[in-house]
Amino acid sequence: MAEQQDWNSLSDTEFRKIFRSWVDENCPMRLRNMRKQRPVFDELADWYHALADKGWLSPVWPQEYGGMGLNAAKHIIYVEEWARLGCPRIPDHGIGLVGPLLIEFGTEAQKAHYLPRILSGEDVWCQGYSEPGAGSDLASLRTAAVRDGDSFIVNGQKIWTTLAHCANWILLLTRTSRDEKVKQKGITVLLVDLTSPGVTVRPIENLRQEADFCEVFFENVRVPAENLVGEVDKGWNLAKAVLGHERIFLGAPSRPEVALSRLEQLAEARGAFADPAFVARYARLRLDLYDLGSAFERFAKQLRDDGTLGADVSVLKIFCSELYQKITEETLDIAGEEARFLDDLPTGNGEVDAMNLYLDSRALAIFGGSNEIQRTILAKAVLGLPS
Amino acid sequence: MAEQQDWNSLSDTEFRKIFRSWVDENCPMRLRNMRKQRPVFDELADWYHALADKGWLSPVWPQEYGGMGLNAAKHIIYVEEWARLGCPRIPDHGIGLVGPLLIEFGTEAQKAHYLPRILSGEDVWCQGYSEPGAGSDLASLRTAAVRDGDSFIVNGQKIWTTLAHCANWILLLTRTSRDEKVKQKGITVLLVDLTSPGVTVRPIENLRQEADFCEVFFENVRVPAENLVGEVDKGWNLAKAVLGHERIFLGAPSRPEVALSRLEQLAEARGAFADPAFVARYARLRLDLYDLGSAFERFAKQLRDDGTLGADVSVLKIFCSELYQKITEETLDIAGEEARFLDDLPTGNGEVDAMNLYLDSRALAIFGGSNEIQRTILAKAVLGLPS
Amino acid sequence: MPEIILEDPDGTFAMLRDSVAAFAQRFDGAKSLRARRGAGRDLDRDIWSAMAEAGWLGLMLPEDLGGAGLGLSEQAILSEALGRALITEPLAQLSVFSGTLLAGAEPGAERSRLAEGLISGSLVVSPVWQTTDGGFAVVTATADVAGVTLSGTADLVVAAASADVFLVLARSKDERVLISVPAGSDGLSVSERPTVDGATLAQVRFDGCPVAAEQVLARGLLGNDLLDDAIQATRLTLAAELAGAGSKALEATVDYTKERVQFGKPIASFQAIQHRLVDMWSVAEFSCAAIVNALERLADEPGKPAALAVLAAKARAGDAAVDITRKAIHLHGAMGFTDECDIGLYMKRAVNLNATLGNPAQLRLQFVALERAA
Amino acid sequence: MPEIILEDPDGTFAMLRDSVAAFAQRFDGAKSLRARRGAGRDLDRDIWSAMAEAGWLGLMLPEDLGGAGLGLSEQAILSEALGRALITEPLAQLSVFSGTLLAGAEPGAERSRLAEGLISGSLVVSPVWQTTDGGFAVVTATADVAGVTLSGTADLVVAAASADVFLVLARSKDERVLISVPAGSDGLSVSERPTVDGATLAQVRFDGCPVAAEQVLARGLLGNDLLDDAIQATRLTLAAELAGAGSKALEATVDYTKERVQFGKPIASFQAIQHRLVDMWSVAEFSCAAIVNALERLADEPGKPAALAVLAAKARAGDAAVDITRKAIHLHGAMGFTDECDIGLYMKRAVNLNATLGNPAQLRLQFVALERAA
Repeated sequence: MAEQQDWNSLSDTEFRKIFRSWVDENCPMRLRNMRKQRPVFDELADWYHALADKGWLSPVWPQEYGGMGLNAAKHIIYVEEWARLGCPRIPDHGIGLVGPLLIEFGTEAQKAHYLPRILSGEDVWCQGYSEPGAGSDLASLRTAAVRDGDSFIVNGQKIWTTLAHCANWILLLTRTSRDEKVKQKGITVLLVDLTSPGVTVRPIENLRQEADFCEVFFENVRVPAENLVGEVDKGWNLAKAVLGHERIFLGAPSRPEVALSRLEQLAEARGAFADPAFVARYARLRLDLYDLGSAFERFAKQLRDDGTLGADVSVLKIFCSELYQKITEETLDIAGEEARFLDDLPTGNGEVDAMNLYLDSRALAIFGGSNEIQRTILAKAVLGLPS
Repeated sequence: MAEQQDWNSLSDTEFRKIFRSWVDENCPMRLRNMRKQRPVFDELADWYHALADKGWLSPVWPQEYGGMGLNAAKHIIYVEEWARLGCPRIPDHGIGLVGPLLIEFGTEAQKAHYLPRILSGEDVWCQGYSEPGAGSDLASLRTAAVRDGDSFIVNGQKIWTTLAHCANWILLLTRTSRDEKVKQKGITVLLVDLTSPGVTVRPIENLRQEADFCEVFFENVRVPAENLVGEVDKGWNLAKAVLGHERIFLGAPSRPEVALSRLEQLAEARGAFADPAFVARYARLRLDLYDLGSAFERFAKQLRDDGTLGADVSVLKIFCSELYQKITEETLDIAGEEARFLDDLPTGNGEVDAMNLYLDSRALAIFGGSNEIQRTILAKAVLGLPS
Repeated sequence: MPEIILEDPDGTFAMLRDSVAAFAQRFDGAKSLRARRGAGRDLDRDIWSAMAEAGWLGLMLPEDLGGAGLGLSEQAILSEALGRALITEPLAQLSVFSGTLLAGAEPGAERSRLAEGLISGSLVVSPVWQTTDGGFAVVTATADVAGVTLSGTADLVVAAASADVFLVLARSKDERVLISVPAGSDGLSVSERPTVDGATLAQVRFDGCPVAAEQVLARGLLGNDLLDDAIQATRLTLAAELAGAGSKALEATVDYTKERVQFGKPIASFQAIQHRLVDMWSVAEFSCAAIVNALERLADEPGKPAALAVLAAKARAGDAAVDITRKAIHLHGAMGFTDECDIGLYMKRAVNLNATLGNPAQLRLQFVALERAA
Repeated sequence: MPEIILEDPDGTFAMLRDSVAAFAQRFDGAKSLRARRGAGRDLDRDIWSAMAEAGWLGLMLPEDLGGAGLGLSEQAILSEALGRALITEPLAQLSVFSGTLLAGAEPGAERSRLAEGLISGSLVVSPVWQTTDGGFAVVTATADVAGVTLSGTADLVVAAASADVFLVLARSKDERVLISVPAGSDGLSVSERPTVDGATLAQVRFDGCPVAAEQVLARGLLGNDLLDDAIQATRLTLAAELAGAGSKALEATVDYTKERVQFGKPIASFQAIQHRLVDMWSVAEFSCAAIVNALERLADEPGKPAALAVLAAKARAGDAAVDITRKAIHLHGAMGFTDECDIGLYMKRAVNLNATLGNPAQLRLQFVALERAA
């Protein structure tokens, strides 16, 4: 089925060109630059299957498992072009999280069973990490898994589970023993079928009144022991390991880039570029975005050269999320009285989803570890500040 | 000598008029709007004596001790008019600190001896609170006073002692016993003659290269026991008590007011008011200052009505010090390349001491309790946040 | 928590606050907002009637028109309390703005009818005068052999679908006139768009809409201060509502961060969170102080000093409420990003009110222009 | 601590950094600055000679003029290191700016003499071309029967009292010319004013100052890019120096806050302080990344992309250094407010360099104007 080629042996320019031209040709226009940050599987199914058929659905999986086997440098190009072409984010927990986890830590049987079903779209995965009492402090999670013969019995609750209502499997962090001293110990990774008896999924609407995350409740849910990944009580490092170099993409300039282009569009339409006060504020945002690009490249280069990243990469995510907010705030400011509208603003040259972006921009500073947590981590890891 | 009158019985308007007109007539023009925040005694002696002769040197001391006996409302007017007329800050530790302390806690002999000598200018006082290891955390001070017969022997070091090199007496916080649990216990207030053997004063230059504070070293300095104020080991509350309602003046708008008028002067001269980008930034600063006035009045009113203030008043000091910095930063920004100069900037209509104010504005956010400490105090005292 | 501090010798202000608190027991603000939003409506008529019964709609209307004859101080206290309780029916426009225009209109039967209806809640009287950029709409009254007709378009009209009467500021030759136009008149059309805080704003179009002589409520509005007075009173009302919303959002966030435990401690014990909360509290205090200053200037120094003070108060309260509610969302963590959590409704409400009748940047420029004008 | 990260296959950059570190052992930056300031001098000639011996003054001058023929990357690494070490002799103007002009001037004896002197440190060659607002000074070369003379005034001249030669950008009829004027020439006067970082800037006046033909180093400077190149190279040099100063100020503050104990703990353990330090580190990282980007654009995409990148780098590094050093002062507490503490010298240095050749606000506007130009 899939075209096999050693992509890493191409020059960056060649790869970029090949990748871009096929994606541009094949990604349906109706999916480009979507208002939704996270469309659900059904909206994207044909594009998903087209990618899978091409063998381009999984940028980093080795080719033997149906991926492209890209190294970090090529992966960055993949993500950059994806963003530049306005392609939608596809439900990516199976591809970005479960796949790499199983490839590194799964049994042969698990790999043989689950990986093809991710590529075929038969299984759509979500990620069961956060709990009501364990957000930034993930290690204090309490959803319990108790061994019972050849099964685990799971009881507890997850929250902020993205798109769980559109998924049929969940990668679940559970607690299998309690050691208050080292909370990270005693955590176990299970693969859980969401159609199992005892599972309840409740969508939660976000500020944009879209349900893109859920609560997931587990009441005496029986999970076969073969769904264990790695060893019992040793799931923490395993769950952390697969994050890998993907952290750099949390700080990629794509979101503020989109927001700035909307700001420019509205500013052109409303004549704001004739106002030096606006231009001065715009200039600051424009340069912030430009410099974010330079900083992103600084870490991308490190990744290319060393194949790895330090804790310091999260500076990108902090800067990026705060810039995204500043841009959407400025957009509302120049909208004047029109900032009162929920719906998109007409410009005579397409609409500007000012409020949609403003509300969306609240999320990035919170999710994936709040900016406060990130700063505290940087303080210790990079500056070596004492506790 | 001094004119005696019940000032508090006058209307605010009457009092303001009487006070203002005499001060405006008598404060020498060469002393108005001085570049130095804290001129030394010798520069001001004639004005000091004129005020003392008039009985207007000490706004809050009772009239029986040669003060004006103003209540809080009238005191605010005194300070406001003083600032509005650009009068210099006079060396005020004797008047503002030592006087009230002795009037409330001193012996009759102490009052009879020290108060007149403050009014006459014979004694110039400074305040020995901070130490190298005890700045924001004042209670951890270590300068030791040990009883020896009818004396105390003092050993230790003070720092940031304002104008100590121009003073002949110091109000000294000393440690007389050590109780690590409650550090505030075991602190004793002594009046110390700076000409005593064993005292060394070393001026420290500030960022403006002016010596307005000093280190003061005490090596086996003998202090007569009658120079004790209050009781041994019980000096902490006594030292705190005399701060009283004066805290409101740390947040009075006078400093940012002066700075904004300089910004306006430079902006007029350089044509910046024709630039809408400047006007937008200026407008923010102007409104901040305007609103600081409203907030100051909110606390002044409380002081007038209740005669007391809560911890929340320090919001003024935080806002005021940060605004002062923002204004002086904007002044440097519009100075363009001229921001490189240390000396004053010519405008064709007087000079603007842009760098002088910029450097001075660094101080207020640090001294008198850094803004971080103030915020932490507010968090507990006003919002009741947990430790 | 910060609030507008005014001397209250006869207890009027305390009474107003109590009455809003009692009202909020009957009509939960957040719940009502969600219900109205779900139904796509621009006004909750039940709540509106209850507000009329509480005596709030005619608070500032003179007694000879059936109002309570109270002043902006009472209005500010009321609106602050409504802001806290998230009672979001558009009182500022439908009572303060429309009421001020009616109070200043020429005496007559139509004016009396409208005032009475406004006060009793039986008539929703919606002002029509703006374009989407906040400026004056061009609605023109033209006379020909068939009579006078209105033509033109206005935007940002609140409660347009619920309105019984539109209070239209129109041009007639060289003057500006105030005209009462019943909903459903010929040639009148309304198209609504949703607002961020769960109501709507409408475009109202007049296409040869006939006007009878008795519908003209006032003439010569270019030469007098009526419109400025209405804008000023409404801005101060909005400022008070913003101050109330900001103060309540701060309170909710303090409560939440005291309860929310992470790393074994309430997050309110972390210094970075504490300082953020203190900054939120500071701007809330400054908002209230700015409003008190505006009320005092209006009482003591009408004219330019009062005009400056009102501009400052609306700018400060708007900036503060938007800033506080943004931070509040963030400090509520993932919970704050859900629609279920009321804090998001406060944020959205603050965004709308802040942008109404001038956002802070615009108001600050007006302040500076006015202050520096010779 | 953040630094400019460049591939260094042959170790040149490491060597440059080492040589600055060794230099700073001989000439302590802060001590030298205080000494020069105390003496009211504009240049420390001993240090200047030592910098010449180190080979730094002719770093970018072509080898045929006796220079090292290196590029802006080497200059950036050098200037970053000098910024860290607070070695504040005006290399950017006297070596990079003057050197670029000389390298682009027409070949000739005077040019060779000046280049040689500049590189050896025996001649201080100070550029003269600006007014106090940063624009072009009006210095006019006029020919009459008695010969060519210069008249006019320029400002912001560094090392004017120490200068042996002024490199004057003058107008001659419709063209711009570069003229070498020896210090002490007839009709030449210099008046100095102190700078915030302990040197001086001078006004230089020409009042019929005679010019011989061989003093004219270049003509037709309106039509070519020489001056733009000089400004661009100098801006990047200043950016690197700012990045070095900012990074060092951050390091000093991290060290200080780790040592300084209050309430029984090092103040670096307080979360509010930690987050502030992290923000300082972030902008320092961004400065270095912006400079690397500019160096890459200059190498790969000269012209507009490079011009944009240099503007961005100077703006970012200036903003960052000023911001870092302000916060550094604050975090040093009362100590930071003393002249004894070196941190204040870093702050003052950052203020000067940030304002030199365009402050961030001005550079950002230039960036946007250039980017949006068709």
